[in-house]
Amino acid sequence: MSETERKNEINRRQFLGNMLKTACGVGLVGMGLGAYSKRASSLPADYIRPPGALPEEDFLGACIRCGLCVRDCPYDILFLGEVGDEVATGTPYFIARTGPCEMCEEIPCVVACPTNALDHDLKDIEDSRMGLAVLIDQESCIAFHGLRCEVCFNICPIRGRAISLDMQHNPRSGKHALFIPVVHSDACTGCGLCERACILEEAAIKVFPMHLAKGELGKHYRLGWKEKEKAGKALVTPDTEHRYNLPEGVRYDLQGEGLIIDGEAEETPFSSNPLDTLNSGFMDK
Amino acid sequence: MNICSLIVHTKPTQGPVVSERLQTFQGVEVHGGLEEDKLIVTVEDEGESMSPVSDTMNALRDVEGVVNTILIYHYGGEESMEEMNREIN
Amino acid sequence: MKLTRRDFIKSNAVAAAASVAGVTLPVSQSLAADADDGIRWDKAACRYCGTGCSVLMGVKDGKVVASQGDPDAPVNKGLNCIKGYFLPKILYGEDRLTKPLLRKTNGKYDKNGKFEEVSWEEAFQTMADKWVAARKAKGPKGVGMFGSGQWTVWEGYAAQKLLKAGFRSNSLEPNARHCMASAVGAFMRAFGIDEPMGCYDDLEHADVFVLWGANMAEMHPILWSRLTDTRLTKPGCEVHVLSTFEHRCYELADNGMVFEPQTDLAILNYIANYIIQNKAYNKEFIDKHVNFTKTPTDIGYGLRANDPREKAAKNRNKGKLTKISFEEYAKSVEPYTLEYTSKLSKVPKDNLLRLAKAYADPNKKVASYWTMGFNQHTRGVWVNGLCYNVHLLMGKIAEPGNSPFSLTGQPSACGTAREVGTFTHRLPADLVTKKDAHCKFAEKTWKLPAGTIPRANGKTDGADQTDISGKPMGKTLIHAVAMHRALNDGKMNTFWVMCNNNMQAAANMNDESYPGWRNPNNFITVSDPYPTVSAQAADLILPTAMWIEKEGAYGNAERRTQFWREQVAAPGESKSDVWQVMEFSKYVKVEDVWPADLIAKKPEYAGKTLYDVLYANGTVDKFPTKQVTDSRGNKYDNHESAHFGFYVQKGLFEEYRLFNSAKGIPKKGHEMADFDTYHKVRGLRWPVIDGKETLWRFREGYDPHVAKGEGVKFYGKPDGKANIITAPYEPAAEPPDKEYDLWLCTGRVLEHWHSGSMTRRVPELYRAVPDAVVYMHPKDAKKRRLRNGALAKLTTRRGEIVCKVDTKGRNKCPEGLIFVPWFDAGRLVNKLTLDQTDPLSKETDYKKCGVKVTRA
Amino acid sequence: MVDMTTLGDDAIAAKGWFKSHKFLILRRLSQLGILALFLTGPWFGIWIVKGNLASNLTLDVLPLTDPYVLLQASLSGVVPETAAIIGVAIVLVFYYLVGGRVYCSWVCPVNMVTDLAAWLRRKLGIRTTSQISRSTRYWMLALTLILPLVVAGGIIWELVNPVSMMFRGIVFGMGAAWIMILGIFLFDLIVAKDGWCGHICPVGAFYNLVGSKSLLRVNALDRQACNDCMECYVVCPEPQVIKPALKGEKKGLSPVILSSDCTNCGRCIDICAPEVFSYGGRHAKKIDEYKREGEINRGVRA
Repeated sequence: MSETERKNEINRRQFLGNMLKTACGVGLVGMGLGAYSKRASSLPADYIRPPGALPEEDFLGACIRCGLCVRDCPYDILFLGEVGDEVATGTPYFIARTGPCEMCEEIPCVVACPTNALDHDLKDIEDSRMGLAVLIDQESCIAFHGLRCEVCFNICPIRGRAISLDMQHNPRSGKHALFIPVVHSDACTGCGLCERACILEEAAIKVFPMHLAKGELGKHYRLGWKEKEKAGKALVTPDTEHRYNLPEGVRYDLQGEGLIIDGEAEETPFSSNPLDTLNSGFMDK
Repeated sequence: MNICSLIVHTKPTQGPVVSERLQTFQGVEVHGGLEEDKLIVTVEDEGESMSPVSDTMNALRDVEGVVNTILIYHYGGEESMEEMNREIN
Repeated sequence: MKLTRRDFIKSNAVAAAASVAGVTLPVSQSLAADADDGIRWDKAACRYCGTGCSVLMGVKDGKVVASQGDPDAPVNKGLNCIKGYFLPKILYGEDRLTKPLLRKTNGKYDKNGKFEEVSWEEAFQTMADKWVAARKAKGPKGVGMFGSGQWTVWEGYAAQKLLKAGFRSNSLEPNARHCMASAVGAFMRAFGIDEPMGCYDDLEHADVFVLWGANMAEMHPILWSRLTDTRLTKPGCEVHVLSTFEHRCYELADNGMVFEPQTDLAILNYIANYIIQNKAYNKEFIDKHVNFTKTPTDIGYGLRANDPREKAAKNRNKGKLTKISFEEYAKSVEPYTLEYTSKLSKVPKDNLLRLAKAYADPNKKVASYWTMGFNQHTRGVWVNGLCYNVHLLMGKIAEPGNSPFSLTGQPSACGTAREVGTFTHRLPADLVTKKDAHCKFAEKTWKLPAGTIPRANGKTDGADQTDISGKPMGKTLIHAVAMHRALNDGKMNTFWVMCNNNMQAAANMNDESYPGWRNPNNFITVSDPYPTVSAQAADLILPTAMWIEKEGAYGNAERRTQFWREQVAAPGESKSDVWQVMEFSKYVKVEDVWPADLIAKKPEYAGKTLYDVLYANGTVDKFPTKQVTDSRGNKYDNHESAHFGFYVQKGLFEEYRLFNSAKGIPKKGHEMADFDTYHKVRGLRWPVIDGKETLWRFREGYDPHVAKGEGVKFYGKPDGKANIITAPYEPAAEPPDKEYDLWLCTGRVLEHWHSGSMTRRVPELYRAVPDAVVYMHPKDAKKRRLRNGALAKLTTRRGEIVCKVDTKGRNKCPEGLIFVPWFDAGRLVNKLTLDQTDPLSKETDYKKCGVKVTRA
Repeated sequence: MVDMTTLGDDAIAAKGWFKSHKFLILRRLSQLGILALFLTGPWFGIWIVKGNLASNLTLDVLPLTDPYVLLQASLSGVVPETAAIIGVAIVLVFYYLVGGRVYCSWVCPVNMVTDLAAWLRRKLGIRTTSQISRSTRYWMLALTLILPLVVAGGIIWELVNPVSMMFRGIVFGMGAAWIMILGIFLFDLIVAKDGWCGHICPVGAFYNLVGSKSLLRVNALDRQACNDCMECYVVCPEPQVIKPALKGEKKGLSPVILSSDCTNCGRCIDICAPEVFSYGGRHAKKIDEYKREGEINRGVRA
């Protein structure tokens, strides 16, 4: 091996060695980045994406961190994640408690997005699903104690559909009703207006990203009565008529109240309201 | 300055009645145990004007409905009244 | 928590013994005593609406640090609405006024000067000079005071004496004139005695609820909660809701109806007609307990006399009843067929029929509830009466569940404004200045010379009353809206507004209120805890101790009188209204305001101040100052007693009781318990006789004034019979036209109380509902190129405001009508409203005028 | 060895201070000006350009999008909006014309940081530098483009990219991004000369490729005038690009700096007392050569 050859050999070795070193280094960086991205892309519970945001994984791919949505939000509620925030750097979010989405009809943030990270197919703000409001603390929510608050219900922009009031008897007072706010995921956009409005020191109703807020029924299971309602009839052969051994004056209503023991009030052809009789004209026609 | 705590065993179901009787003594407080018929009682003296703690404790034994008394805790300090009544937090 | 070394050792000793004995001690005994240690709890009536919830206020180190609904209160059982939840915070707004402020330039009062801090002495001296001068120059209507249904009972009573006896002026009105006057008018006309015959227990006993222009869901939240519970738990219970727009009550409605404004008159006549046509009426009841009458029609709209609508009215302001027969009555409602009424009101026939049937069904107990929809109505007295007609026809009245019930908006609209009678025409306990005998009774009770109190017509014993002005007294009555007009015209020169925010609340701010207050000849005093719109427009601002910063009493809508003790001291130099009224009276001498011949009748009053005559009169100052305590030995301050040297509140209340509970009073039926009793109970519903309260009036067994065997007796009337008063549908004063093409209706929201001067200072409530919006139908919005959230300009013939459009919110307006709440000092909707009133009750109609909406 | 204390003195003596700092000043104006365009909105409410370097909208009309970021996004499976594609096209054409790494020297805010580090290095006489291959940046580029393909979670590089981070930080709020910037500064100052921009930054590498055939280039047409002061090598962030053009006459190499590593920063033009360097087209020749070849004379000297 000549001097030059040896020199070339050394150079080649050196070159290969260097290259390997670089590749290893870069590879390590890559692994680090991959690992970091896992942590950095875990969206914390109180960081809510703007309307139309793709599912988080896709969103992180699609969002180029330009901040145009931030700029076009007329209520200035959107922020870009900064290094140190618990949200992917440069990606937009809002915090419902301090600045919820005001649900602009023209959805300027989506229009501004150059990459469809905020889905341009979202035309009606009421179709957006930024997250889901969850009445997370029923112990603190004063509605559950019978106080007349309903601030969340009143402020909800999807009036009556995203949050409804379930009226119940208040067994403690005995004569008042409870007006329990109930969130419906089929209508709630996760705008967070309810969370901001909640008058407690720490909100009892909170908006969470969908994956945190929503449970999922086992894929195999159907709710029988809903399926029947959907189909409009029984899914299997309808039940046949049942007959029973019963004493006099006792009936049995299979689908209804079960055993019926007829009381004193025998059935008559007259309504309990005499006006019905008076107004119905003669019965013999 | 003496503070004692004792358990006062009462006749069955007489906890509440006995408790009322005990509380007529100066410096005696009942803190609980009425249902268990084992009263948790403190006795304290507040200076010369009152009878010594030991006398009070003896007297408690003679109260109607009391079965037995057990001394659990005794504190005897030399502090002045002001010191004892100063707020510590 | 405070802990001494002794406590510490003792708790160690206890813990040791407990652990040996195996006994679990209650938490409060252990060292870990909770943070509520050292809080003094005491009861109070909620500061806001007429429901009268009781609350417990927790005070520590002189500050309210905690609150809770009173679990033992029969009304609310520990519950609160969202406003009640934040009660402590209304005391601690950052901008509380703490010193009297007078407009000054170069150290002297100047109408156009800037507000400067002054002493109470300077404030009252300046005020007294103005008041005495105005009283002398302009007669009894030259001065005026505008009080409140939020005054405590004795504040209203003290003011009543100051104006009517001291200044010999009937220019005293409460803001309840804007709120309850129509209800009062109808009670007096139908029953001869004020306030509902039923009580809140009707909410559990009725089978059918009918809401007439009452958004109970938001305005009486706790009562609504009770109504809802009955609807949920009582089989067959149904709820009918009527309004000019859909509000939160429709969420519960079985039969929700939206009617064209003003056609409630027709709907009620239709129901009466239906009952008569179907012979469903209770003949026995009618024969025994009812007279049929009619009222003059075409009575105008309470506008200024030169308004063309007033000139066109045939029977302007007339209300004298004429007896008619049942047949004549039946004929008068005959035109109101289902067909006609449905067409006029735009309510589908089925709904109307269902409503009529509910009333006509003898087996169903019906409770009707109403508030401002009926009362703020240019035919408010009529429409209140038409509702009584229906109940009286069926005999569905004055028994559990069968109840026409006028709800009040303010915490003491009943207790103070109505029962103490702080209206221009009233004296305590349903007495009136129209009646010489009533005035004489009051003069005797108050130890005044006969003829002191100005009669409505200025005559006593048929002769003119003499006046300090040297002229005859003349007609003396002047109602709230007329006061603003008189200020505007320069006929009234001093005006004292207390415990309300009338610049924001009164209708037609641009044309009447503001120019009236800022008229250079006028001197306006506003007493308020906060710098309200009224304070901004005043010349002198007096800082006020509010609510539980003084001992107080409120009377709620079910006749329940509730007391509270002073819980905390007011900040700075703030003083309670009763202090202000009484202290001010020291600055006026009898000679300043009474003519010599009147003083001559009581020479011992010569040279005295009004304070000596009215309050240091041997009755009011009868009870010496004493340490106020509760049954648990807690001590409470009483700044008024400390200042005046006698138990002010007790003296005033006990003198007031001479009107309603003493022997030989002119009008029975308002009896109350003694002062000390009320401090012990969670309120009592009057009449209270022999310590027993009355739940349902006019009904034997329930009402001690109805003798055995009488069954039902409307004892407010001499013959014991109630009046059915027929009245037709008449159109509103300013219906929409081509230019102003929408109806404007104003009102409240759950989260804010009245003008928002308290609730808008609670950050949480402000965050929940920051600004007033205009609720409108999406189609109406679209036509005007507006959408939800856009800024709209609202214009009427009187002014314009700008606010955000809400087409999706809690109130769903029909096409052709918009609703704007009035709580927002930043959007003064009363720049838009018309100062129209019911000509009979003089109550403003805030619910109906023409408005135009455009893009802002 | 070049004397660091007298670096640039010759040029100042020959051309005056301004002319010997002309392109440096212009570059700073460009970098700061671009930042200013983005900042008038949030600071003064005058909205000229919205967004940041990743994507922006000028006067609500002109969209510009960073092709590198969009490429990463596309690789993670995103179909961009038309506006973004137009934006990318405009940007690509621009850098194709003026040289890809014009981005680095005239636009990128990190350049100011690394230039400062380089200047301090010279002032402090720090000569130690660790051996990092200049090709590292291509590895990095490859890595950043592969990551979106293999790791879920999209544009991973943008989580840490100091270039976009710094700009976004200034326009939208810095957070802890200043630590990153400081890191780069210290890295360049202590660890490696021109370490970040010249060796590691994949953004630079990307633009390097974009502008590999760019039209605008720096040339050394007057290379005969070179007095071998070596100062251009000292100030150049990519000094390896100079030699072929400046000293390649004998080998028959073009006097145009053809290496796409060149950032077109113009510091060599500034620093050169004999005015060897100038901007020119890719095929720039000396005027007399044009004449010789019968070409029409065009303005070639920048």
